[in-house]
Amino acid sequence: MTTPTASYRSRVQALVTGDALQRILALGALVVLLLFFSAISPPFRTTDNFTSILVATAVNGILAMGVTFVIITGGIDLSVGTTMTLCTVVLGLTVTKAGLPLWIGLPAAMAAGAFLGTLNGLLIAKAKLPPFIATLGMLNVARGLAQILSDVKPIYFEGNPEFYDVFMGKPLLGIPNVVFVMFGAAVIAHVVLTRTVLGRYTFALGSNEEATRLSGVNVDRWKIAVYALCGLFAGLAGILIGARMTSAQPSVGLGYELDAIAAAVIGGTSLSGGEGSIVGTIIGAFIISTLTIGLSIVGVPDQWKLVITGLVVIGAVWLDILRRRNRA
Amino acid sequence: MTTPTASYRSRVQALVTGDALQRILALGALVVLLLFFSAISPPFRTTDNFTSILVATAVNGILAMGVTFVIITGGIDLSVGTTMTLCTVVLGLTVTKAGLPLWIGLPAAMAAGAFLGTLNGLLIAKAKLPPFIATLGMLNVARGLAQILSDVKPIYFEGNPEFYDVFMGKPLLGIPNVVFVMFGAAVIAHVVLTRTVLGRYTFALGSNEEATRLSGVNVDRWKIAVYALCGLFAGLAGILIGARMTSAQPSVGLGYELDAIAAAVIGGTSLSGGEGSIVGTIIGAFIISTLTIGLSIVGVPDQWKLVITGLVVIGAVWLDILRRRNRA
Amino acid sequence: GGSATGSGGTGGTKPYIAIVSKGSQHQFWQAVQKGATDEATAKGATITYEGPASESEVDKQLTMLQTALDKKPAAICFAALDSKAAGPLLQKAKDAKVPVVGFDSGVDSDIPVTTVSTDNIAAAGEAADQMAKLIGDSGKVAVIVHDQTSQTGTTRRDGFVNRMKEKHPNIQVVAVEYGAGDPVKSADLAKAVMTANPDLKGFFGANEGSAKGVLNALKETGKENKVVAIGYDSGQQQIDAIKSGVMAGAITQNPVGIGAKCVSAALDAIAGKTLPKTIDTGYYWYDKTNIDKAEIQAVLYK
Amino acid sequence: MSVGDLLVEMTDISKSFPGVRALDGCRFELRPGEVHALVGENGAGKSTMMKLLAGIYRPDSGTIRFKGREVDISSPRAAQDLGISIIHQELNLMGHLTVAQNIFIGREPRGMLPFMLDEAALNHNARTLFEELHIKLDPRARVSNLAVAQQQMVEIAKALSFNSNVLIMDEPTAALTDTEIDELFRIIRQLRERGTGIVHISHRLEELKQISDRVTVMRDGKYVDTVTTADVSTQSIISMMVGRTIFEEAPEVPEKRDPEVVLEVRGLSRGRVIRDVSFQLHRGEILGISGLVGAGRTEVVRAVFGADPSDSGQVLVHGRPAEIRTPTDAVAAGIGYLSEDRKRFGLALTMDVETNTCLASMASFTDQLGRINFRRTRETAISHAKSLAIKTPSIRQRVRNLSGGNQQKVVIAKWLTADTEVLIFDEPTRGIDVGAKSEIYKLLNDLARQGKAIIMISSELPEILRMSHRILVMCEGRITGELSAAEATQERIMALATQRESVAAA
Ligand SMILES: Nc1ncnc2c1ncn2[C@@H]1O[C@H](COP(=O)(O)OP(=O)(O)OP(=O)(O)O)[C@@H](O)[C@H]1O
Ligand SMILES: Nc1ncnc2c1ncn2[C@@H]1O[C@H](COP(=O)(O)OP(=O)(O)OP(=O)(O)O)[C@@H](O)[C@H]1O
Ligand SMILES: [Mg+2]
Ligand SMILES: [Mg+2]
Repeated sequence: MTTPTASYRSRVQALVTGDALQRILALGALVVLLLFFSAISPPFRTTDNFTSILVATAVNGILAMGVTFVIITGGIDLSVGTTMTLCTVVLGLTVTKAGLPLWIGLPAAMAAGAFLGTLNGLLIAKAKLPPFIATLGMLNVARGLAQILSDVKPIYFEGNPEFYDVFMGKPLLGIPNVVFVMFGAAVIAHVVLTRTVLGRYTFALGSNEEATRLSGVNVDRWKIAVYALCGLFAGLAGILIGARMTSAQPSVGLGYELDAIAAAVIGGTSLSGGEGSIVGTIIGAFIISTLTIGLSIVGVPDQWKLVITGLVVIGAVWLDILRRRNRA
Repeated sequence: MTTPTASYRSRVQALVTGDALQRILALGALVVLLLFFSAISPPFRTTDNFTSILVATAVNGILAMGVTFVIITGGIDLSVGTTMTLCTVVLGLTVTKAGLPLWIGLPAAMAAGAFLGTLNGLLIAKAKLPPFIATLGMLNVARGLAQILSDVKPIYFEGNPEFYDVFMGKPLLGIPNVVFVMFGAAVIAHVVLTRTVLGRYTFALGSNEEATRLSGVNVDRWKIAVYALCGLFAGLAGILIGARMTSAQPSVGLGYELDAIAAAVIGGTSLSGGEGSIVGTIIGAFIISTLTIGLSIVGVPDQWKLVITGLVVIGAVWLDILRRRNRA
Repeated sequence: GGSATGSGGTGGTKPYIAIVSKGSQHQFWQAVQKGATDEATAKGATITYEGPASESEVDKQLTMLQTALDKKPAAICFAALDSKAAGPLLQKAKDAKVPVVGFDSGVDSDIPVTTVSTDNIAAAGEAADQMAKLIGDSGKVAVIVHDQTSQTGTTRRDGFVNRMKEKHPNIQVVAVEYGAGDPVKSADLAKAVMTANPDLKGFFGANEGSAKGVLNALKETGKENKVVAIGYDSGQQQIDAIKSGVMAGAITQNPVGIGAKCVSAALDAIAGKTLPKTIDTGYYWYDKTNIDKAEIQAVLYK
Repeated sequence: MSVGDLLVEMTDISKSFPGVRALDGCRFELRPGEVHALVGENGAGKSTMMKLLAGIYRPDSGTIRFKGREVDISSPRAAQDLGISIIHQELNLMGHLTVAQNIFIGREPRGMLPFMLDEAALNHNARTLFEELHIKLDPRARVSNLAVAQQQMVEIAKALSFNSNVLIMDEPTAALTDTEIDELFRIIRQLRERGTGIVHISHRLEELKQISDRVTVMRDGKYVDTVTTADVSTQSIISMMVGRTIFEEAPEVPEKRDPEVVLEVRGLSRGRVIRDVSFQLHRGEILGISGLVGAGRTEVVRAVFGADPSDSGQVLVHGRPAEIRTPTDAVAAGIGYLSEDRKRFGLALTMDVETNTCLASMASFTDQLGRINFRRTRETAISHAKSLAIKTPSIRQRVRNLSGGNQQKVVIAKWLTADTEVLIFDEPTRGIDVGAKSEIYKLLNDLARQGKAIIMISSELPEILRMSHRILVMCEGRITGELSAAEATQERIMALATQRESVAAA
């Protein structure tokens, strides 16, 4: 292993194994979609519409970030959708029923998310339940609780008109704050995943949990941390969706988990664990929302939307697979 | 590594790793549920009601059998629910629109299921898509197709009154035929899983796919076969649900996949592959339907049903885990 | 939700009425349950009330109906997601001499002794006429529906669209989108529709969630009071929007009334009284002008 | 023999993997009825060469002739059909299936119907096979419950069950102790009589003389030479392999051992596997643990390390009782463990050399906010890669793509980085070439000199004898004796290792 060759090889390596290519690819798919719709539909290529797409991406994007961490550990979280709902309800109760100020309600909502996430983590790390089952159970529990706490009625944030403005207001370039919140969250998530020990262990867990354990890493604790983090993101998503609806709707949220997972996987996160990136996930989330909005703008009937969405999910991931294959 | 030790171990082995205990355990959980509800609710402990439970189990039970095969290979199939729906629609079209007799329609429906299953298999075995994604995509595609083919309207089997009677009639001990169909399917599934080459490779794939491949087994072909089989079961389920509703409802089916997976896992099938049994799955399916019906008979509010179901899913699997841990 | 007034089951002297509705998680169905429960307590009957989580779960509803029958009720109130699909079970009820009272969109079958129904088609038609009036009988409008697979969804959509075709030829229904009754998804779709049709004059939101979606969309795009919004059912957000004029008005049925009439009709049937083939609980158009009137307030839920 | 008689002939074989040229114009030939040894340093390309022959990879260029006929071996099945069977370097078993089911996977005896299985026949066939081979295994035992060595025997039995005319064995002896190895060699000789051609890859060069007729040496993916074993000395084979001569330094036993006891284990027990094990480990000492495979050595050290629970017993570090329930506790207490199965327990295969090197000591590379100092991780990884001569295109290479021996070096690098006071090496030289081996021996000695306390489990008696300052011998979960370096001999160790209890439990 002579240094010159090494450094040369490593440069090649970096090019091929680095997430770079993968992102470029997903990004390519997104660009193709955007160009396609822009080409066939003038109304699609309006700033207003692009803003709508950004806004529509926020909630799913943030859910998907949390899910990305979980999937990289080799796990899955089916409960993010309904956890999100529960968090919105918690927010609603704190600010309306309990009449506490927003700056208490928002942390409370996120805490609730982190709490449910921790429960998932405990069930998975300590009780050794398969993530699929633990979080499937939690999906129902969270949904039930959201309805019980809200008495199956929406909770309106009448007392807090500022709530809507804080998140949906457009002080910057006419883009609602939710969008900046999403990108802010993305930056944090990216740094955590790539630059911190939590991120490093997230990958290690997904790569070989036993080897990680035998390296003296407290895998249980870190796994719980990852699920808690995922719950935290769900809490944030809950806040955003609450702001958009100016209310907590106990019955929404079901099905959001699949969109989030799809976003992550389309973005190149591997369900077998050990691989993934936040950038990819964000792109994946954009692909989904662009598709949904694009299709309804060009007036595709609902049943065809289903088929096309299905095919795009398959196609996008397939593309990523082919890329990996050529690499390995 | 002396023979006595070995044979001793294997005897212990046989006792503990054999599905025996696992079934006993799941069965125990079921019995507890039945006793509990019978104790607190007179209407629950009526033959009529037990019949209803049997009937309510049929569809999910059959879906779960197919899913069991897939899960044992270490895969997952999220598309069974909507595939089932598509099959019912196909049946509807053949017998009503095309006006063909039932004995052509029924095989056609099952063929449709096997076909979609084969597509899943191809995507997973050949294109190397993660099963979760391939079947998630298929979930949407099948759903869309079902709506497109049926023009988003229910198709009624008015021309074939016998259809209902064939499956819902009660020639034997006042129990509708669907129940016998389910048990018949179970017997077949059990034999295939435990006594045939397909079954053997199903376990081998889930235990160590690479080793199976290196042993010269054509893993791709067998994997495709397993998903096709799963689709076949979905087709059968589609027939039963169609008979029950005397119609093909393009909208039902979503969410059935989770019940089916839950049934399999509650029954002791391991999501990490290599372990599972049809008997366990059937018991799992009964646990779910008993719970649903029991709760609604004693009039538990919907939101609480969600919480309880969630907890039962978690609890049942936890039980199984503990059992395994004590074993290992 | 299947909350039981008194013990479920045949026990007790009070007549037991099993109510199987179309839903449980939407406030509309909650209001129906409230009406039924109050009536039952008033008239001294026990009821159970349940419905599937979504209005597309035909098969799950059949299981509920079957379970209801197993409980040997004195009468059954049933809002069919699909009447024909329920045919065999209704026959069972008839054979078991259990009177069946149909409600909501009704049960097309001769088995029910009566049907306490609202004419969704006519109601949505009313919405169409109001819309026409508000936009000067010409221009583009769009419909946001909760789903295209449930009866309430399709009847309200068709009621609105067909009325426009028949009575208001100059009005184009340029889009029908399905938002699963999710106020956010519906909002995103509504925004897309407005993007595609900048000159859109009006929106009809075919249920509470869809109507909320429309309101959210208008709010997010700052098109409040620029695009006419018409809703369905009630709920806080719609009521406020109507009071503030953001929503021109909405159709409401009488969920509480439906619940109450169901139970009373069931009791009459048990008592062997003969009932009219249909009991129309009617629907109301409400807007700024009449929202505070007593008879409207009586049928609204928050 | 004329070329016509050649069973296998591989010429100008080249094969590249991303970033690695694994094989470069390599050749290899095999005659019927010969045992042909294939040797070379870690990463020389031995496994890859044989994987081409077994249909697992396809060559980028070059030709493969089988019985004189040019063939394209496109899949494992194709290889089987030609009568080529292989025992892989890594175990490839289906843990959930039984021994018999594993051996006959893909060749199950069928029942009355073509797709039905005949389990009885399956187990019977397995039993007869074992009798032929004098292997003691229960056909109905679940493979996941067997010890490494037993699993290796299953692999061997499986490969033999094909009665192929070419049998490739990629380090079959790595996981075996002398008794099983003798058994294996007896079988190999049988096959040689039958005219089977046998490829034997091994890093235990003393074996070559025992069993092989010819030796082919590879280096850096290139063909070096093929020689008749009898004509050459082991030393010259070694120098062909490494392109230099290695000085086998004599074991240097410290005149007086440091009195300071770093680690003490008292009455450690678990079921039948670990029975009342007690021992002391001194500063600067290399304590060898010997015994037959299945003696419970791994179980003991795993229990000490907190990887497995123990029923009773106490672990003291520097005389103070240490509560070690998890590996985390162990590492905190200054104990490091290198597993005998690196793929399963040692490495995050999809991650790169750098990450694996630092995995056991991330804390020391992170600040309070949990941010990683990447400059230091990189420098650490590079310096270890250099000092251990890890053969990799870059420290960014995924460990999955390294050769067996180089993977082992990465594991060692990980623990050197963690810099724990006690180091437990379980079969540290398993699957490692002589060059690397002597490097590792040197390393162990250096570490001991630096005052580290070292436990070394090894199934290779010469290694134990050569390295240890003190030797513990285990049998059936008990410590049956302790020998000082001076008094230890192969015979004494074997005597203790086979000292079974008169009333053998279970
Ligand atoms: N799948 C792979 N992808 C990338 N590189 C590989 C792969 N398999 C082997 N290599 C590389 O090819 C070279 C030869 O590997 P091989 O396993 O044949 O060596 P070996 O002689 O068997 O070594 P050892 O004695 O340690 O097993 C090594 O540099 C290894 O890193
Ligand atoms: N997974 C397992 N399940 C049941 N028994 C096991 C398992 N692994 C090992 N054993 C048994 O525990 C004892 C110790 O096995 P172990 O592999 O630790 O032996 P060892 O002395 O470490 O030999 P080696 O390290 O050379 O394989 C043996 O009797 C073995 O059969
Ligand atoms: Mg090798
Ligand atoms: Mg060992």
